[in-house]
Amino acid sequence: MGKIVLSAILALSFSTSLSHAQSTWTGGDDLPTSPLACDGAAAAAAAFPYDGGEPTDAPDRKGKTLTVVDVPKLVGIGYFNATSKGIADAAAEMGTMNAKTDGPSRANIDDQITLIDNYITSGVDGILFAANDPVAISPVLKKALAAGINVVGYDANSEPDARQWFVNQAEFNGIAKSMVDAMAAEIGEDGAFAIVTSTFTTPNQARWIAEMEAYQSECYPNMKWLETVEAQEDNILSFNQANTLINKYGDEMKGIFGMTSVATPAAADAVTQAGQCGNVAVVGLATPNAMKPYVASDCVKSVVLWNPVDLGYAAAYVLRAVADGTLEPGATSVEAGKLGELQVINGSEILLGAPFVFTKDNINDFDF
Amino acid sequence: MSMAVNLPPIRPPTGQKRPGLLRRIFAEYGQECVVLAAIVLLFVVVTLVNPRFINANNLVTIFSGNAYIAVAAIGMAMVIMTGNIDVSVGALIGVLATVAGTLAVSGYPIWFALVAPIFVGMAVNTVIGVLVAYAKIPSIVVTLGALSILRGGLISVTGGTWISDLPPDFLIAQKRLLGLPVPFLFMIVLTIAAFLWMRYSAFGRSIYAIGGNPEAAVATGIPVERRLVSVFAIHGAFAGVAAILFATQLQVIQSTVPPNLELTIITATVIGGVSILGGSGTVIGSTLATILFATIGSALIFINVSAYWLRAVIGLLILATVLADMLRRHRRT
Amino acid sequence: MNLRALIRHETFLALLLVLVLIVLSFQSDRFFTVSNLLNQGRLMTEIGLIAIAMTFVIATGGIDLSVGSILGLVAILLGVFWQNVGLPLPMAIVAAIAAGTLAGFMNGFIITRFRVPPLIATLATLALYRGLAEGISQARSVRGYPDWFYVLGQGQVLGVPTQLWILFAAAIIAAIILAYTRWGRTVYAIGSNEVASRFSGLSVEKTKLALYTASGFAASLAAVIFVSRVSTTRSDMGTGIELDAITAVVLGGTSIFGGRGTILGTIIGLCLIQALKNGLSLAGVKGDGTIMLIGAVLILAILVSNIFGRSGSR
Amino acid sequence: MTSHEPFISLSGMSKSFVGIRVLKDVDFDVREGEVHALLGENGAGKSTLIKMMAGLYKPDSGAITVNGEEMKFAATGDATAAGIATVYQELLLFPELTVAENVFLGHYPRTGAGWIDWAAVRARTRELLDQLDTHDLDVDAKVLTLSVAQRQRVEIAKALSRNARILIMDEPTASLVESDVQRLMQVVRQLRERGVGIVYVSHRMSEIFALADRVTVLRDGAHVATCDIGEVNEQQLVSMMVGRPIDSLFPKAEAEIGETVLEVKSLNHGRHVQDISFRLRRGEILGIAGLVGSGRTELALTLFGMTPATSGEILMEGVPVHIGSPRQARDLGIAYVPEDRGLQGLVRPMAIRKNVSMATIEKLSSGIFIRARAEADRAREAVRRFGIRCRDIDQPVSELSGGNQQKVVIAKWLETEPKVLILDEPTRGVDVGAKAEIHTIMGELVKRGVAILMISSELPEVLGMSDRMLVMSGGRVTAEIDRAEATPERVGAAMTAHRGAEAA
Repeated sequence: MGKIVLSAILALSFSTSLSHAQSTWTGGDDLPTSPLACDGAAAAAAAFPYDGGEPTDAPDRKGKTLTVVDVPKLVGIGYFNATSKGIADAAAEMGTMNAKTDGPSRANIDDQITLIDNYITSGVDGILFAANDPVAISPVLKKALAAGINVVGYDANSEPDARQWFVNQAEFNGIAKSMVDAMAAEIGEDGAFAIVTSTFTTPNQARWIAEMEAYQSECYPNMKWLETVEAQEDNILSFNQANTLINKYGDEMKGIFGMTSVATPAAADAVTQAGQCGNVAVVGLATPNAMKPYVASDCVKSVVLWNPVDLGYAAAYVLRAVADGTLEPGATSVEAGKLGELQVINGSEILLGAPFVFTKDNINDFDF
Repeated sequence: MSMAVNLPPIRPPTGQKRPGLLRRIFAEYGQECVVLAAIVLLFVVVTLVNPRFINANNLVTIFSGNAYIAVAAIGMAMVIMTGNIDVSVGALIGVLATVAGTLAVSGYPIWFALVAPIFVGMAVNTVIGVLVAYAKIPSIVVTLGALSILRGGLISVTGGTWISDLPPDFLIAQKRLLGLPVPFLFMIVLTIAAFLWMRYSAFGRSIYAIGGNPEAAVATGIPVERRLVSVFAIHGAFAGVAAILFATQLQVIQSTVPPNLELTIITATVIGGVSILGGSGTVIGSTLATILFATIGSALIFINVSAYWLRAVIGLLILATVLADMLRRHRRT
Repeated sequence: MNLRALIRHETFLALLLVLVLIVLSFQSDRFFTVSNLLNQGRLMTEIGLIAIAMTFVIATGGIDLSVGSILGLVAILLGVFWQNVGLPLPMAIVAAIAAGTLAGFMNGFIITRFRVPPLIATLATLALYRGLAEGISQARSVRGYPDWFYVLGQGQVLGVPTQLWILFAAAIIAAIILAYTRWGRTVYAIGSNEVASRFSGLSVEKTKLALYTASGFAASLAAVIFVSRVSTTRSDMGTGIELDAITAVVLGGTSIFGGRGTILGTIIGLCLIQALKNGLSLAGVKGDGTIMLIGAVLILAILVSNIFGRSGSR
Repeated sequence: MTSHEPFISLSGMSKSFVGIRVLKDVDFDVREGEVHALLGENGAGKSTLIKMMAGLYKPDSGAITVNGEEMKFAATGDATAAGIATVYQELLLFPELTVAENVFLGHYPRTGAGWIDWAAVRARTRELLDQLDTHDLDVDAKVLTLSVAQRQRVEIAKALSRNARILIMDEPTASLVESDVQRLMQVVRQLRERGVGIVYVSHRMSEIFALADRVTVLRDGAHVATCDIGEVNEQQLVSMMVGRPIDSLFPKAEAEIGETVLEVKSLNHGRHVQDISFRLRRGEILGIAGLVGSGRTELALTLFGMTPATSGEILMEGVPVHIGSPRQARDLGIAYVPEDRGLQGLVRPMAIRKNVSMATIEKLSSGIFIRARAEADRAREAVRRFGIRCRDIDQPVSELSGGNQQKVVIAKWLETEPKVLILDEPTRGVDVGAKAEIHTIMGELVKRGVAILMISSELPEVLGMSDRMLVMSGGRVTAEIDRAEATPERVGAAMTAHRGAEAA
């Protein structure tokens, strides 16, 4: 018993001392942040030279039917079902692409690498990927390039030279701006908020949070950043964590950011069940299907997300263009079917467009 | 609690001196006491740091938010008491939650959507139980295999879609009865019912007997194989109830396997004092341990433990509980 | 009887492996090629190293669930020692491996000194070590290692992936130790009857302590190879690898109750799983179908070997 | 009370395992109110016969008739229903459950609602225990806290709770001390008075002659004879069992007693080893007598390093030594053949070869590698020397009979060439033939100068084999008696003495 008391006290003192040192967000990686201007004026687009890779001895694939594999971070979640659907739509439209989606059942870097490796061996023409880790995935992608396979990323990038092009759904700083702006609009420029994310090591989430902090401290210095909690990809845990935040801060907390498709609906549900709709705003990244009940009940005003179906669709078109040789290093735009002309940014990235904001009016038009 | 049932033996036989009630409880339910003490201690300390910790809403979060884990741990406790283990239960709960949600939105009556997972859970675990009891494959092997099959199967079939538009009456975990959240009531009622059943029914006692001495159980005429299958089936039924609580907590269901759920459930069970060597422990311990985990999780947020160190602190607390129990046992012998 | 049952399981498993290889090569002509097989070897090295140590641990009737967390912790420490502490990389590697080995020693210490059942002890350290990895890393990953370091995980020696040599060496050494030395004999004796082993003057506690330490060491070595293979460190590395390793060991015929098992069996089990993963993928079966099949194979293999084992022994 | 119609009769019972016939056409019957002793060496088929009566094994052929009605026992429940209960040697109780629960497990009295009626369970258990003159047993105690004798009483109560007409007792006295044996025999007589038929399996002749009405002898799975106890004597029974005459039950070999090998001064460990001092000389057999809990086994464990001494001095050949582990004890030349063969003595699933080499594996290795040929040679030599009956040295010891298993344990320890050999209950559960062989081995050892410390619950064995004996009680030595002066009375008195009051 004494041992427990001792360790509990130790744990407590240990933790409180740490909490003082802890400011808001220090996670993510050490990459610099680049917050957008507060008024939304587009920064002058600096022209970057192409920094992507090139496949070695790629056969001429112009106009030929391509065998393509799409390897998302993981299968079995709504988001990547939607990207997969976009890819399938594009493939059907083109008629010259056999695309199939296969991914790990857990968001696990090793399983993903193994899968890609297998597909290199099986001899596909193109690989579409969404990386679980930007660095870890790079060696295997380079191997794919070396085998003459066209490689295009979407959703989550690798190192630039490990793929040819990356379809950027929205730049990190763009998402950050949309999220923080939406929150500020709902809770005012001096409100306090907290964040529920999956894990601190998830790269996209970590980058978004880092950009959000940079943008908020620059543009809304009076907003108060309360804390960030982890909730895995577990919806009940997300729900419990959001509840605990509501209980801890009471009226002090005006808003919750949900950083994943799992955390956002769970946070919205926590707010709903706590009877705090209207008092605590929920802003987050999520797929529309998961958010429909909360948007319908007016508890959540806006859900930020690009359209993942479009993301997959664009990625498929980019791959086609690369294989055909119509998209070459130095190009400034690419034609992507019904999406029209997409811009090239940062040398080897293709921007899908501004993030999409789902509201009560349009959310029922989407099904993913 | 009704007094109609016979109380367990407490009064000493004539002419014999027996140790005090408290001491007896501590001797019999030592681990439960350790866990309870840890919960009380955490409550006291954290409340001193931040009094909001014990506001009513937070108590609901702590006691109700993880109730589905406690319910699943009841079945797990029975399985572990027979000397077996089940690492597939997390995947099973994911599957059953999806079954419940799919039935609810496909126009089946709500009662059916709520009852079906229980029977599906029993059916799946009956197969596992048969493989363990009759084919004599160690339970960890069968359930490792079942884990892969259930997880892979769920992904192939559903692709992890969200199920929304759930009928409001289906969402029983959000409702309250007598002012108390339904998951909490489920947890308390099922824990007490299971405890009493295991203490007062011949079947319940045979679970302890099989775990404590399987050979003797055979010689005493207990149909060990059949009982094992039944225990797994009952465990499946509890997984079904847990899945319903899991599925109806939010207005949407994601048809995936909750990450590491089986480890959480097993950890709660063993920290609660159920011996992995079989034959001893109670479901009260596993429920208390679930509450302890929920308390730790909430407490660490309330006292501003850096989220980065959160899991390390949880690990440390689990280790401390384990060591405290071991020291207690050593002192006793 | 015991020995015969053992041989039977491995023979059966080897036959199954051959069968799987033949079937899969008919499914895809890219499967049974030297480069693909070598590549598969590269991919299974980390699990292989851990499974080899796990075979010893399970043969004593124990289990080590914390290996995945040790792997994550060592990966993080490697990065932190190199980048934040500023040690030269070789020193950082040694220091990180030493720390992981110490983590294994801690497992052994808790298990032998406090008599905590291994399942519970390593369940607790599973949470603790992963938590330490997260706390130390502060969710940062470390990248940009010098090129020579990648030889370990991405390079080749004599046309064979570097780490495959390490796996070969480890497997052969482990097989010899388990089969022909008094240490191996002690492992089996402890797994079959720990009390009698102690009464026979065998160093039960020391052996167990050494095994959990070795398991920590194997996980550490796997961590370094893993980091070298994927060029980065993350605190979530190795999540769930313990179940993969245990699956390979159990499929390989090691009794979960202890006293029985061989390295050969584990290696065959490992190859079988890897062949299925790779071959089915090449044959167009998706990942989720593959894990279902592996689950079924695990149950069926043990079932069949149980049936044969029993009809032979009575 | 004795009726002449048998309550149960078995005729023509046969049973084979993997083609080996372990029981050949055996007839056996039991009447109500008689004690029918079942005799035979280990492997003679006694347990197979018992297990058929209990419904655990199904006979290949033969018929079981109960009360004139032919029965098929498909499961243990059928035998129980027919009024047959068994008290097995390895008591089949549930350690974590209470006494009362153990008695009524599987046939609890129920309340109207179907729940277990705990009040009735406890009351009826109390009643049954009182009938067995066991008033001191707490019905709520967990079985794991009970002594062997108490557990046995629980087993008997369990049998009575099912209204058993026939009670089978498999070596009930094998692990009891003398005083408990007397009490048990009292209980058996009482049961007989109440008309219960008892099948009594034992190796101890004295008990059989004191209790039995009839005796049946089995050998090699076949029925040898059934006769009234008055018609035979001990010699006849023994030769019927082993198929050859046995000269002497306790062949005390004369050996030259040399200088002191082991000297212990004021040794202490916990409650059970207090202030123990004695000397042990080369070629001497020092017997240790005492009740269970007197500290005899604990003393052995302390000398062997399992529970190292907390104070006191141990001298090996005059040199003070520290013994902190069995390994150190072994290296100093101390060997211990433990009390519980299956748990402590042998790794049962392992081959004879590996068990024999277990304590000397370093000696049989070059570096860390085991020299397989040397190991096999040693094992073959041991099999030959001790006459271990086995298929080959790679046969798992679990397949051997009790006596042969014990010989393997002894062989293992003699491989270490010990100076001091501690034998704890060396002949418990060993049949008559093997027992004599083990005694002969002991004789050979002392002739070669080994010093033996022998712990035994069987008083005749201690008296018959020892040169000197220590009697222990309450963790202390209460008497040290020379062979010439040792009488059962004197030793018995010292065994129950308090705190060295009767130190001789």
